[in-house]
Amino acid sequence: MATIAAPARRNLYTAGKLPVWVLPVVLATALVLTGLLFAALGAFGIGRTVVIGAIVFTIAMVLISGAVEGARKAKDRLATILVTSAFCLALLPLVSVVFETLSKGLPRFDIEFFTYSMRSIVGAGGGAVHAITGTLWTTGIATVISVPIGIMAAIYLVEYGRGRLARAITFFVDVMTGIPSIVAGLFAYALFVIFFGPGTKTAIAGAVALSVLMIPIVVRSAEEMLRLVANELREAAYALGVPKWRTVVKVVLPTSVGGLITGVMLAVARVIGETAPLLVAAGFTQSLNSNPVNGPMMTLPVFVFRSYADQGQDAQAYLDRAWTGALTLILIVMVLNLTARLIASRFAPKGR
Amino acid sequence: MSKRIEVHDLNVYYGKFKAVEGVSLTVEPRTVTAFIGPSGCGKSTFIRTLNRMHEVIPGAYVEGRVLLDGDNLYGPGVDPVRVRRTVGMVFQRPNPFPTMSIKENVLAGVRLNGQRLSATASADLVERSLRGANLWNEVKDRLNSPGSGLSGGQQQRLCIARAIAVQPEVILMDEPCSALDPISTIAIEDLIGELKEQYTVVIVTHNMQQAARVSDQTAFFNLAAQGKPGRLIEIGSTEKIFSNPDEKATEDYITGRFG
Amino acid sequence: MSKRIEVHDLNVYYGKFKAVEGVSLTVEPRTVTAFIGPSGCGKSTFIRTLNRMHEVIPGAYVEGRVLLDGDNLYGPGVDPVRVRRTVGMVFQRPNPFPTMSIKENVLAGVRLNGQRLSATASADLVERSLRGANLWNEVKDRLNSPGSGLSGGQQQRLCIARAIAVQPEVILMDEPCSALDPISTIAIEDLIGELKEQYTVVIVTHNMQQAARVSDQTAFFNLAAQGKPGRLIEIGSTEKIFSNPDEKATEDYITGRFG
Amino acid sequence: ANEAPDPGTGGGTTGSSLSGQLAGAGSSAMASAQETWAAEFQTKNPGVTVNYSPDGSGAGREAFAGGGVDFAGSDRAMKPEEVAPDALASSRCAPDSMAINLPVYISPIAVIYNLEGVEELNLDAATVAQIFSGKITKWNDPKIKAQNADAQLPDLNITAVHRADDSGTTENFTEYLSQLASKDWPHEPDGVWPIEGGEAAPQTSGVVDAVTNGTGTIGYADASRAGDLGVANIKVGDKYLKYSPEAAAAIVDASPLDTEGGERSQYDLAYKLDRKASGDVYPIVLVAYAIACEKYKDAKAAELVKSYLGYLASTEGQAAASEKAGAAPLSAELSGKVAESIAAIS
Amino acid sequence: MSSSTGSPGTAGAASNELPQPPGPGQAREVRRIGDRIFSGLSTGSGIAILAVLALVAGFLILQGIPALTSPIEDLQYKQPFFEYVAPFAFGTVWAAFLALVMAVPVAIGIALFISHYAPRRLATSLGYVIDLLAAVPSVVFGLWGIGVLAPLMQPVYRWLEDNLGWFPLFAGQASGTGRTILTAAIVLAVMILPIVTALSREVFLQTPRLHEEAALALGATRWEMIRMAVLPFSRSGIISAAMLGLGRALGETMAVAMVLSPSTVISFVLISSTNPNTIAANIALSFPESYNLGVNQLIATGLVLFVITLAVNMLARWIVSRRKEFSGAN
Ligand SMILES: Nc1ncnc2c1ncn2[C@@H]1O[C@H](COP(=O)(O)OP(=O)(O)OP(=O)(O)O)[C@@H](O)[C@H]1O
Ligand SMILES: Nc1ncnc2c1ncn2[C@@H]1O[C@H](COP(=O)(O)OP(=O)(O)OP(=O)(O)O)[C@@H](O)[C@H]1O
Ligand SMILES: [Mg+2]
Ligand SMILES: [Mg+2]
Ligand SMILES: O=P([O-])([O-])[O-]
Repeated sequence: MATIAAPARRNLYTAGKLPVWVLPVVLATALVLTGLLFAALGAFGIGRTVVIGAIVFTIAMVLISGAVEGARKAKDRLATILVTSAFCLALLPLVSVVFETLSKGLPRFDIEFFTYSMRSIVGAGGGAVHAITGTLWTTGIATVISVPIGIMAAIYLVEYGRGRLARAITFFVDVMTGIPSIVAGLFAYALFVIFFGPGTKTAIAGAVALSVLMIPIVVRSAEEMLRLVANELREAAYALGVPKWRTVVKVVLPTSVGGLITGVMLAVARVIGETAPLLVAAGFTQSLNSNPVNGPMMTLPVFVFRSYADQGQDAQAYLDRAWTGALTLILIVMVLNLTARLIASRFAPKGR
Repeated sequence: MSKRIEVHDLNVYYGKFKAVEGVSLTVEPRTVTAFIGPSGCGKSTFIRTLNRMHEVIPGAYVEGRVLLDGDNLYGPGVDPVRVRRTVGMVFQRPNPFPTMSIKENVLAGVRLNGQRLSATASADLVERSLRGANLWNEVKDRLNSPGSGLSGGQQQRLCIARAIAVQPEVILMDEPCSALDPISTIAIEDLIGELKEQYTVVIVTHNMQQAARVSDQTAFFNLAAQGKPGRLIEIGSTEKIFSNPDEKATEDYITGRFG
Repeated sequence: MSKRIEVHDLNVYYGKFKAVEGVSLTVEPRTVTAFIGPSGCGKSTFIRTLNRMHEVIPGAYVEGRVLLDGDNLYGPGVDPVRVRRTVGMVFQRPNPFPTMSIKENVLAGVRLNGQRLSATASADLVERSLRGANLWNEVKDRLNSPGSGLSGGQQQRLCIARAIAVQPEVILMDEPCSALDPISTIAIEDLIGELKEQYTVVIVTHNMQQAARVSDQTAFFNLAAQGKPGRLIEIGSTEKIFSNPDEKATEDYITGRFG
Repeated sequence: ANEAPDPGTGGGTTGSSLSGQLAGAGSSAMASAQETWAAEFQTKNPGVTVNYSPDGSGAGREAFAGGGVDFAGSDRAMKPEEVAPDALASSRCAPDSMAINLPVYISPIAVIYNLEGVEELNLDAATVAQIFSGKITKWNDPKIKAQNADAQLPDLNITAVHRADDSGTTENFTEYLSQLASKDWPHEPDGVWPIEGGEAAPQTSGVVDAVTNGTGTIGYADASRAGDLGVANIKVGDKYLKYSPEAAAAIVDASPLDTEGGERSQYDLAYKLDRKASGDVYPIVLVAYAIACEKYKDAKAAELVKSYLGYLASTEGQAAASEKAGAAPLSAELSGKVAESIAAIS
Repeated sequence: MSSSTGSPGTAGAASNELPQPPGPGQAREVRRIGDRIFSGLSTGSGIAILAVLALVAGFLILQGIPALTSPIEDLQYKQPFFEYVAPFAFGTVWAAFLALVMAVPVAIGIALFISHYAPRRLATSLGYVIDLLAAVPSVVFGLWGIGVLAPLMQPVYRWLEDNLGWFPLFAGQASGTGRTILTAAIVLAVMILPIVTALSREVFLQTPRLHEEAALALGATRWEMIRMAVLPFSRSGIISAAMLGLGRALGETMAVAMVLSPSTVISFVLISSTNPNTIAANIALSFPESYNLGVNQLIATGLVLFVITLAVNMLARWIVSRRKEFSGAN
């Protein structure tokens, strides 16, 4: 390599560039200074220090960067800081909710909770078998109703749909995502009353209510996923003399199966926590009912809500159960999600 | 296994837009015909009408007749799916099915149609098709690995193997080499030379040298102006088109003195 | 406006995989240098290191030095954003911004600098750049319509116009014609001939004839085996490389007798 | 693990012959009492499942009249026109049967507050009315000070929390205000809070939470849910009285039956509460009714209802509700009357 | 499966491979039975969805009409219907709007962070963590809102009252419990965040590599590249994502019912105890004690909510379609 020292000349492409340590130093300084300032004012608080400190840091960083690196770089830094803080900001409620649920839900996260119903139990003890069973039934049936309809409708939109009908479906699917959940519940309840007489609250009615909420989500996500499948693959299949329906079933669906599963899981997660429609349509019971077409069935969200709303004398026991129910619900969704991811990665297109 | 194609006065439309106008030509069995012409002149559009692949595009339709050994592809009651099984197609960008292994890709045409093959029959078919596409030696040890793991040129040959596995009579290729490097291109050109012993081959290419190298017959397409339909200007033996075309436009195009 | 590029002993890695190894070469200002070589030999990878575009790919990094009139692009404190303003790039597939009009596309790079251009100045720049890219006459009546409405060749020239609007010193082109038809290709080739009067041009191409037609200097890349890094085999004046290369591999490749 | 043994496996140890499902719906104030009763009753009769759905009194009455449930729980009695056979055409009652209201749940309503450093708070009806109508806005208001000479009342805004939903608790609370502080509370008693604006929270739990989590808050809620919150002493006569079950139950005995508005069954025990009754009577009381048919279409349903309601009106049932749900047990006299009415159900 | 649809050939000399020209009267369009069944099924599913929606709408209209046509004195809530529903409609839109204003920028930020800022490996797991928020049931958000968020907001509201009281949004007495419309909107924002994030993230990730590289090659910084290539390309996707979030915010029932201190006023004030209720929460609150026409009245408010959703969606479609020719979808 060059042995003679080149005459010192500034590289044309070196913009003013802040060394990496500047950022953490400015951040720490901003936080400490703000903290001290608040302390001096006698109004120290972690929350306000972090918030004001972050603002001070942002302004300082942008100013420093603007001076050293120029306006464009400063803007870039501002964007980076904003994007990153958006992320941290979003983590706060998440962490808070999860922490809350864990810390309040763990005390009753015991064997009894998963082996007992609330039948004939007052005060402490008891469990949520009846509600877990009910949630699995209602969500399960809703999934069985919504997924085929939703995916087939998405197939229609992507593969067949042209003109008015397709546009109408796309539009009204969007509208359907806005049906308030309680209206879905009222609807399902009214529907079943017509056929099965007054007072019929059953898991299947709850499932119908959930389906009304679930179908549009399945359609939307499935549609997105199917559209991602390259047309080249479809053409490849057609050119082999494969009929359209087989192309869809054997090429398009397998190629997008990962995305489809993820979409279905999102939809399940969206409805599994619904309270209002189940309260109206699936009813309330303290006992285990494993018959989805006869008699009211408890579900976890209803269990959580009613445990909270109808606390008895021993209020803590009811609250504990409510939180454990919430924790269980989140865990169920997590397990479903993980399973879905496993299945999805198993089927995902190989290579690339 | 190879058929004559006769096209009579074919117009192709995309909705209201007439993309190709009044094409009549004949392709003899066991020959290679090259379509050349500037971009947008309707080569792709036209070649797709030879196996009704244009119907995949909403709004596209044809007027006129395409005869395959005398059978009109556009006759009433003709099933496009069956047409496509007789007339195979290979595309510009290699498009193996990403969810399938090499072997499954080759068998796709057969399997997707619900036919059951015995293990030996399918192993046989795989080998035969891959050999036919000059790919056997390169992939014989990894038939079960995903097809998308191959290099571009290999993927394109895999697609050819997939196309010949259903034993078509005609093979259409729309710029099969334009995404490939010269080595792979040469491999494919060699392959085309072999394919014509069994199949009727039609190929669209931008590469004049390629057309000259591989084809027996060359058709030159052009369009009068932007927005006007493309037309077949001249068709003839490759030798004649490249040495002594009838039309001035053809000569201009081939010598690069276009416009 | 135009600079010398010197590359010293450059290795390029994708994570752990060494894609290109030990490349050293010099490109003189106001010349056209063509990179040729089989697919996967690292041409694209290498050309992208000339304006640090490889850094866009997660995990990609280089060892070695690239000097632009003596300034090391990989020196400490170098801002890739500045590098890219000096070294422009045109890609294989035309990529005008679909949400912008033709005019906005041309001005896209200039607007970034936060400069406020007066209406006349910007109209001026648009015309100058589009003329520079040989596109002015074709689009002057529809500067406000979307750039994606142009034909492929026009889109590619629009991208060139966009690249030269920021007045770079070097223009890199990665297979700029491979998605285009011959007419558009010729238009671009002509353009390259004009561009070299002002810029240092580096072009990757699969088309040997194109390399022979447009370049002053040709570099041949190759890789020893699949999975091995690509290397620069030979670089020299185009005339010499195409008539009398030093290396056997180069000759084989150029004459199509490869492998 | 706690589920009923399969009927017919011969595992029944209590020898009860009852079996089947009993459906009820209604007042959420009664929810924990019903939970207690159902639990005890199911333990006694393992073949029976009682589902009491605390959907709300109105929903309960609707469900009852519409034939959705066997009995309803309601924090007001059904009106004469509601218990008439015509109105019950689609219910589970026999064609010409009336429905009867049976007071089975009496519970004091506590005025709860959350004010640091204030352990005891005395309030009279007028002050309560002024606080809840927003006329008194500060804790150190002279009117409050006058009644709480010893308390350290801060200069803090009062946030008065009322029920956001239509509720029996509100109806009884506002009835108390309109009877005892009509000058400061000119509104009709109503389940819906009559004043626009102010802090509102849904359900008893919501009110309790709002009061607990707020600063300088006051609200009203079923006394069993007061928990650790401060509970105000309410002026009765010239004393300040803290609620107690006996004081709450006393009011029903001191009140006449409601005879207005039309004909009722002889077994109907709808009361018209007299909150001005003197003595050790806690005036803010909620009385909730079980509503059943005099005669059912289905004899089996009648038997179940009869036996369930019989249990919950019994001393035993009332004691259980008092212990587990904080209700005020019915007096012996009232309990007897209710039992008599239940005996008439068929 | 591959049944030939051709009738026995007349042109015997021709190949037997292709179906022959059929006799007169045969349908021009030949579709195989599998295709017919399959397209029938998928079209049927699409129509079934429309039917379900029509049923829901029909149910709302049928059940809602009595509330609109009956004389006021028969109604449970003795007010002309539109007077009754106006504050709730206002509250619904206002709360959802606030939630959207808070959630969308943050969601775009998170989505960008995951798609363009965070290292790949980290990004996937981060995406998963955010998705997890979507799985938290609304009751839990309700409990969290009451127990954690509302108390946390009390001092903030007092501060706003003291320092920004002159500003109409922060006028009036700050709530002593923190259960204001702003708190409810924050809860809603947190609830719709995951869905908006997930969808935006997907569209961001789909920005063509080509366009991003084009921008970078012009010497754009990362942010400029995002502004130039990513955001314009994703515009319609972001709008759809926001609409989906808005749909959820408009219809959310339990969390609002639990967290909000509702009233029947129309007020923009963010920090007071007196807040407009939302339609969905009002249904949940009032339904238990409604009877006869009261039920119809509530269902009619549901119909109003439905119409609001419809209008919002139409607006969004219109926005998306306005600059269609410049959209990224080419
Ligand atoms: N799907 C379509 N809808 C409408 N017009 C189309 C469509 N595809 C192609 N066209 C138009 O039809 C004409 C012929 O296009 P075609 O793709 O067949 O040309 P080509 O000769 O194959 O060009 P290239 O060499 O670029 O592939 C062009 O004007 C093109 O714009
Ligand atoms: N993003 C990437 N990550 C990992 N490896 C890569 C990546 N891009 C390219 N490679 C590998 O680097 C090597 C060089 O690839 P490159 O694309 O530079 O070749 P090329 O000469 O441009 O080929 P072509 O002519 O097909 O464009 C190849 O082995 C390729 O597989
Ligand atoms: Mg083409
Ligand atoms: Mg390349
Ligand atoms: O019984 P309530 O909850 O309506 O008071």
